[in-house]
Amino acid sequence: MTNSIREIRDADCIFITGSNTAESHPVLSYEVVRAAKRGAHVVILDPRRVPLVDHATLFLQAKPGTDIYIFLAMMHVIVREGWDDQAFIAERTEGYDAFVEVLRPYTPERAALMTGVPIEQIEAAARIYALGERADGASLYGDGRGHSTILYAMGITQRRNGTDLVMTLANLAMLCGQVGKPSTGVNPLRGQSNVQGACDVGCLVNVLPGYQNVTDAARRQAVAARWGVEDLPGAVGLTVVEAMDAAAEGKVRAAYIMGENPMLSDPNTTHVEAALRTLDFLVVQDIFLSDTAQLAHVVLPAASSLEKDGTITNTERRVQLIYPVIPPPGVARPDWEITGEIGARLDERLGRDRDPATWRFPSTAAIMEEIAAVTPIYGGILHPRLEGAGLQWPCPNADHPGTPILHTAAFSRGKGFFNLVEAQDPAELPDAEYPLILSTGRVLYHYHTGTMTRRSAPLNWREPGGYVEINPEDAAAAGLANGDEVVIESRRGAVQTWVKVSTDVPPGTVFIAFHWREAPANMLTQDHTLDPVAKIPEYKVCAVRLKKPHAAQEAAASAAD
Amino acid sequence: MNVTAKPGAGVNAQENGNTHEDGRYRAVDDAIARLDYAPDALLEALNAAQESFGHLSEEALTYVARQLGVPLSQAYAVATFYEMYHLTPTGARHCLICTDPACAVAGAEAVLAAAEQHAGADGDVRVHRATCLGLCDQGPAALIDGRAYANVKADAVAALFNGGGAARAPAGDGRAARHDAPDRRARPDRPGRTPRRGRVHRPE
Amino acid sequence: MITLTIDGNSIQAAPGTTVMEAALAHGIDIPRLCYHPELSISGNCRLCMVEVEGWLNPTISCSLECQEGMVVRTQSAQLTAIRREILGLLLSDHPLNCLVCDKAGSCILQKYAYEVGLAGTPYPVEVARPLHQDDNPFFIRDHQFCIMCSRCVRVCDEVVGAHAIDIAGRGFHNHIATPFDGPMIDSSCVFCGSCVQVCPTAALLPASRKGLGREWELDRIKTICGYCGVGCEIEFAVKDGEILYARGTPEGPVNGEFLCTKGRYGWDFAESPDRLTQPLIRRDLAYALGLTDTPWALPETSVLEVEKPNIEDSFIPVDWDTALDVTATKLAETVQTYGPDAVMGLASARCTNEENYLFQKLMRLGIGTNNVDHCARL
Amino acid sequence: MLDPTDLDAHRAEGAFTGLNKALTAMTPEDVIEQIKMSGLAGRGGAGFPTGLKLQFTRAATGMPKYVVCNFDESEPGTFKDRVLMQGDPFRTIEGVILSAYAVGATEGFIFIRGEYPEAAAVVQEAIDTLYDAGLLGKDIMGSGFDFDLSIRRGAGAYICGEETALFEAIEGKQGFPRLKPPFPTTHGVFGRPTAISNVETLALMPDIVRNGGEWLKQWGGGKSVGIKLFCLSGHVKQPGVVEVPYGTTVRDLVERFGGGGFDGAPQAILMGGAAGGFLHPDNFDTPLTNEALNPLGAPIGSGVVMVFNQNVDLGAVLKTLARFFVHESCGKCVPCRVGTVQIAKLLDRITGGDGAPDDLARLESLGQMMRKSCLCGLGMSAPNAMLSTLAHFRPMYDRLIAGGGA
Repeated sequence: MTNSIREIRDADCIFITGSNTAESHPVLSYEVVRAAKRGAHVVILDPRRVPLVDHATLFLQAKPGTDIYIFLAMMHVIVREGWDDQAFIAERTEGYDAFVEVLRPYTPERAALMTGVPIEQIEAAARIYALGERADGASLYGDGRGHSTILYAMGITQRRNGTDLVMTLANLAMLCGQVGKPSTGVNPLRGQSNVQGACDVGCLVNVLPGYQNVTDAARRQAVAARWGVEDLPGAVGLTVVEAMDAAAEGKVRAAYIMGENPMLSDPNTTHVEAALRTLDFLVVQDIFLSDTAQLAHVVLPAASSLEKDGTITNTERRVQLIYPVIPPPGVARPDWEITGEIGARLDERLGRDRDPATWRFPSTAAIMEEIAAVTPIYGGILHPRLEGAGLQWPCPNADHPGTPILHTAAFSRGKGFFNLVEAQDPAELPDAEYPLILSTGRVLYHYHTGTMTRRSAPLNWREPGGYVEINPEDAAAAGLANGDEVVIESRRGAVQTWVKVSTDVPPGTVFIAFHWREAPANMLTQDHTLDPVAKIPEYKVCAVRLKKPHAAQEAAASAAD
Repeated sequence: MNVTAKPGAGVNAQENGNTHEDGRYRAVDDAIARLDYAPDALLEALNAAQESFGHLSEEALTYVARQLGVPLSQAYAVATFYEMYHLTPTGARHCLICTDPACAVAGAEAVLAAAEQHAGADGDVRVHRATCLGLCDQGPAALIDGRAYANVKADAVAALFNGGGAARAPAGDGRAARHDAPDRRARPDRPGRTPRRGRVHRPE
Repeated sequence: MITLTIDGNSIQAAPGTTVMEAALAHGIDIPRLCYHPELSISGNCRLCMVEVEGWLNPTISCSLECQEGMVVRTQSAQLTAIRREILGLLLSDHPLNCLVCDKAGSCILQKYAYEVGLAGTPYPVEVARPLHQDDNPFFIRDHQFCIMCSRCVRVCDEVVGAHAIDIAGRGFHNHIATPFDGPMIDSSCVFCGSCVQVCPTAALLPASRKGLGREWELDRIKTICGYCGVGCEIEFAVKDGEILYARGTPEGPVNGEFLCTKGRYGWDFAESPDRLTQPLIRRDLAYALGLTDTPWALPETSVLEVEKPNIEDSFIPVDWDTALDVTATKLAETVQTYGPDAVMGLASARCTNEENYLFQKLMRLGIGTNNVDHCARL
Repeated sequence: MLDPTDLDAHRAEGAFTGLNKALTAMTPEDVIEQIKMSGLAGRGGAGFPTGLKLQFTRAATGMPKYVVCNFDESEPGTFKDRVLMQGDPFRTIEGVILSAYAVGATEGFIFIRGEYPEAAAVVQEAIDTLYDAGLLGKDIMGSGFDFDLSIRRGAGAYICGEETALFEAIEGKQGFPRLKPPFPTTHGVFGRPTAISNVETLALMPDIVRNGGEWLKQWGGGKSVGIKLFCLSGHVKQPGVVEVPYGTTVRDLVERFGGGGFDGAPQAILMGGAAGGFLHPDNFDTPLTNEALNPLGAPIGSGVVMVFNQNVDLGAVLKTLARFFVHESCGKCVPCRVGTVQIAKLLDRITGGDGAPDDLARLESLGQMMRKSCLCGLGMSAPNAMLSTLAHFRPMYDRLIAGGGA
């Protein structure tokens, strides 16, 4: 997030797109509820009627995969009406003129046609966001324009044009000067407890810790020096989906998987299983025997987040200490001890006489000292400084108080650039053979692949099994009633689950959560078209059809005779 | 478009027209539409639902809450707060007997007992002890199916239920003038079945 | 800034601050049951009455805005008499079984009764709300302990936004109700337990703690939730190494005292019997390494078909050294035979920064490849 | 006798001439000035100066502004508003429009209790008639002033007579009174500035505006200016609504206008309704003014004068009143929710014969505590009747306790 979570309650307008906040980030949605109760405008753009719509003052229900037209049309209207922040544009951005040209054909009329959202709603959303209008009450900010904040999540990023969409939201914010001020900004809501931290410390194929490009020789060699070597591999690695393909083709022979369950979380599950089975060696380090671990040659028992110390970084870039609450079971160890042991023993086998201290650290605090040394944005982050409220990076040195709001004075590249983005349709649209759109996502009571939450008694009691949300019209057309069993088929595979008839999904769209190993949604999702830059699969849109399970079909057939 | 100036106008109020086939729902929809689907129409909608359904069934209450975009817990709470909403069937005829001091000293308890005894026999009548009905000058007073009756006699209760007007009071008796301000025009109300509203009379 | 005097102390307060907030900020404790810093002012318990010089009657301090030069007294004979009277009325509608009550020690009603020296009630006892609802594994609703302070209704509406409950009925026998007093699961409740968090008495208690420990016996350990990216601070109540229940605390930097259903109730996965406790080696590799004499092959059918995986079917337990040595050896062989880029690593968005850092250091420095990714994309 | 909703007949008698004068010849500030100068105070029972209320509402910054007519009239013994509204709805509605013009309100509500369906029908018919005649809605009487008025019906709750509980009901919620401050003049219905007045108060405004503020000053004085409707009921020969100037004595009201009590001299007179108090015969010559009656614990309130003759068991009446408050307490605040129940239990015990002397001390301290600490007027006034009998009818209690009950 460019801004901090506690600023949301003071926002005048909150624009939420591609995020079922109440179910994926519940405590953050409490901030939105507070803001709504104080009279803020809550504008929600989503194909589904997500629970937070109860508190929305404006709900734009666009067809799946068409939100890009809404954003471009909003910016078209903002420029047309002169609601853009000319002062901010002049002082802080570049590329405005070329950008305005690109917007010209994206009229609200066209957007209404493509998305099914009425024109006046699009124009209202544009005005309310640009000017930071309130539904009631007075703004806390007296600088001539209300403060609007954008919240988005996987609904934007898990798309074939995810990067374009994120850049478009950045353009929208820059256009209206709604960035770099309290209660503004473009705020991705990260899904996992430490997905932000994992990216920060370099668990990405193209960057070293602190988002320093692997292809930047100077930065790379600086890190290498700190690690006691000349240089480090400079070529961008294979992302998880690419690596699975490479494994299937025999290019990748071994895999070390820590705390992940790609069998359920990666797209095209059948392909993933085939790839994992071809590996010469697979080691999985986890707290349960997940589906992925069942295929592993070696399984290493790890301590859970309740059983170890260290730090994790939340979605507002706040690095916070975690503490052990209960002892780990059996001989399970914290992951850093296990990885450290593997590192030291690997060195021995590869004949490198390196100081084992490279891998065996006395404490997590010691590891953080090394992170601070190689990661500029974590430069001043040391455990003793994290007591109480933690620190929000960038925190370059030991005296720096952390950064609640990014881009207050300048953007990381100096002037903000208006990236030229054109609309793009989802990779796999419905057709005669697969007439419905499938969107996947989360439900409140479960988390990711359900490894933990489905083993929590109260959570499992509340949401024991999976289901597919189907609009009443589509259900009737398919002769399905609430609670029936149904088979959902896509070009990749088929999944059987129960029907939940709901008006939350629009006609033509069905929704499944991916927590259920007995109904793995990712059997259906496509992995052939990823976002070109981020390599993220298009989980939010693929084409499927509904069929009655064999048993029901035969019964129906025999009944007909 | 649902961005309205009136605070609290929820976006989720279904603005479907009065196409509901069941007439009872149409009455509720009319009440809600009259107040442009704003959540503050809850009491008016419940009044309409109470009148058209006879009582606030779970189904009626859920329908009103959904139409107004009001949490069902609030609709239920409001329905249990106010005396005149009934969550269980109230029978065709509905009777309130006031037992507050003025009516009490005029013998309301006897009237109540008689009415309850009659209701026991009739089955289709519900009798409730009520607080002051604003007919203290003509007690004991009763409100039967929305019509007020005054000077109700314990032995005349049965007549009341089958439409007998025996207990109705005479019409008002003429102008009411105020002490030396001739154009003061307080009037007793219309003649007819409503009881005498009491004379507003002035010293000469 | 406004200058006023509370109990003789000269206090500065910003305009709009209430006397209650100003007093609490300066360590002056005013008795209060329905007041909560994160919720709207209800003013229904009337305990927080204070005397203001020049005012005829005492008035509640939770909604009284500070005014310049105001002189406020929070303790006096009259105020103590009023508080005793109100607490006496509350205790006449409350079961006095502190001896066996789980909330004893942190029940605010108990605290104030002790402070004004009330052993019971001078009035005949009539408990207005007999309802006991134990219809879900998250929390128990025992209405007999309810003092109708409405904190739960306000938090559910103003913070969580679910508005699953409201005050039903009127007068003495009113009570906090789901629609038609139905089970919690049929209401709009999202089981976040914020109501349990703010309840001053035993009316709302976590189901997991029933009769397992008194408040003063529990260790309190704060950490950050392991689920979503909001990063809420949770305080676990632990007894003999076992978690009894979780709650929030006002100091939570992001979430304050509020949590969601996963954070407050989803911690019992850690005690599941399915937890991995031993390093394991797959039977076919173990056989190849001579660690077992029964041959074995990975079944063709998908692992997803396996209803409930049984560890012994596919693995044999080994000690740490064996497992780590095999792993290091196998990885080294792959690097030496096919080169570093033949290895891929998947780090975890649920492990710590230190663990992920060390993991990518192993891949880049130890193995020598940039094939390190994690589920940020998924 | 005029048909209550025959507009032409009423206009022939002078109806809406006040409004016409205001809209054509007076500014909103003028209207407020006249009302302030007239000394008009609230007739519902609270007695707040109406002129000030209009002035504060006009000065408030919130928009839009509202005017509300409080026709909840649920105080036991009160029926003046029903007589007024079913007899002459135009008079009060004219008062509502005048208030709206004075404060700059664009919308108004008449809140009618659920138990008055007939009155609601009459008022609705009057409103519809006025809309047709251009006296409501857009450009009233061609003056450019727009004002919409609609009825909101209650559903049976005495508490909704309290102005903020009434707002809660209009907003579709339970009738839980709000905290004051803020006051309705700045944060009323929908949190907007609202001028809310009783039916009788509004009904006096047309005459004040037409005749000028001085007109009301002909009668009464001090804090009791003008004329007041009294509701005579109980043991009086001619019960009904009587309008007399403030200052008339209680005895005068009962004997000259009520035809006197029957079955001997009255044992006590309940003044002000359940929230009022019992007047002892020694004080029957007290003038009907706030200044005179309040110290006796028998306030004018909504104008209830309920006469009880000698053979009435005052203990039983007190129990009825106590039960009334147990039934009508909204249950929001502790001292009232539980206090009313404990007062009723104590009275049951005393009248049942097993009362003890310190029960009286307990009643006194509980009653005084409720008057100081309850959130709204209901709780504060619930013990009044009981406290007035403790003060002025002590022998009755002593007899009950000594003699083992009634």
